[in-house]
Amino acid sequence: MTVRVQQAAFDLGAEVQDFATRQTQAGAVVNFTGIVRDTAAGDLDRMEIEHYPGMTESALAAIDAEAIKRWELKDSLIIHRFGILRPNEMIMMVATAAPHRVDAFEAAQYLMDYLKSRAPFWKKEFTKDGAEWVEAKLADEDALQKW
Amino acid sequence: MTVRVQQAAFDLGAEVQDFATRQTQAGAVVNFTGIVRDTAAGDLDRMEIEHYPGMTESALAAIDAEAIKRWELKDSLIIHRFGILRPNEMIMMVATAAPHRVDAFEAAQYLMDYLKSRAPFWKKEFTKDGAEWVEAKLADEDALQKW
Amino acid sequence: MIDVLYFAWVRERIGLPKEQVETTAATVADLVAELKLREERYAAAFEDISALRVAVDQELCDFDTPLAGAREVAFFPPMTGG
Amino acid sequence: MIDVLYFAWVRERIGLPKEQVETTAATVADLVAELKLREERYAAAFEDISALRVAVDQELCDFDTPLAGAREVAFFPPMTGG
Repeated sequence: MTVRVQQAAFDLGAEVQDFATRQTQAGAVVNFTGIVRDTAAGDLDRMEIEHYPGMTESALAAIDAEAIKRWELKDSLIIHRFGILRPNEMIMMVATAAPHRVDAFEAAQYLMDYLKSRAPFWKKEFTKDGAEWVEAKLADEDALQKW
Repeated sequence: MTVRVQQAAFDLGAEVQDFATRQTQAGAVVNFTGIVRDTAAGDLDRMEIEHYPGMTESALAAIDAEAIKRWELKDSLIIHRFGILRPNEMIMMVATAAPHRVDAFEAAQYLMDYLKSRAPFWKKEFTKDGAEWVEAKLADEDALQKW
Repeated sequence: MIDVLYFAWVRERIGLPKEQVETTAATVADLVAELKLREERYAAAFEDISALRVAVDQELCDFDTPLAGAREVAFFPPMTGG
Repeated sequence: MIDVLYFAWVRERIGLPKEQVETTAATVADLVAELKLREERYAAAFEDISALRVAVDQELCDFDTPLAGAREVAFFPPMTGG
């Protein structure tokens, strides 16, 4: 029920600790964190994430609202960065809190699946050989079918 | 690939931060945290968790090893407490790291499903009315069928 | 007048992130047809429409969506969030 | 001699966490039958064997598991980890 779109890094440990400790109705907390991985060649200089200000926030809020409708969630959190990110930097995180673990797990997976293909972010990878837009994966589009 | 069974509290934020930042091959990190929830009546004084020293560690290591065999995991962590826990204290956590989110999510769910029904822990809840052993849920036993 | 926005490689091919377009296009597809006639860079960006996604007033939609009352149309490749 | 361990309400009903048992029981079920004959508290603890789980040498197993070579047998209710 909190969505943050920001350029600045976030403190994963502090966010997860804060999210888990502020729950009073939920015994199950799930967190997913996405991290910038190097290319197979090991030559990634940076990733640049572009987004659509305004639509990004409303798309994430809509995905979050749908998750809250479908599962018994007591709380949720989405943080997604944009701008320049270096290898090993954290790109984004979602967290869900529910009375039962199945809801927390499924809602977190749902948020991730939709965020991958329905939130207006675009990634570009810069290596010494140049720059390339990351292509959307068919598997990510297919993942939406199961919901 | 790390299993810790301990009486002491653990620092969730520090554990998750440390786990995520030490990954160099995995872009996807999933964490589940279990928290002591109050009874419906709101009168839980404490939970006491008994375990089977020796078997607990080997059972958790076996569950972990099976998860590593089934999914492409780069790292995993299981921490489970025993002894006296008060409402809102964290009971346990698992974390998984994988190149792809599906592996990280499924492995974490697998660890949780097995840990619920196949790791030798027993919970007893103490309220002002007395003490009761928490009964295993049929749904938790059924959850193992899907793996 | 409609604000037209471009993101990612669509923005790069067209060479600008946003412009105001005077149009009477009835649908998104009609707007695309108009833009393609403008210059080679537009024709290149819109060459394969199946590789593109579109949002009208910040909501994802299809290319046959009517533009009546729309203030903002955005074109971009499939999203890669997460 | 086998170490026999009890956990949770099995431990509470029998009144001790661990004991050494002199037995020639061939299987876990045979050992249970011997223990039930001892005293009322054992009979009560083992009354409904479907409510119990057993581990031989710290591995979960069935009640028809042979005890040849076993050093440790543990009885407990279904586990409630996590």
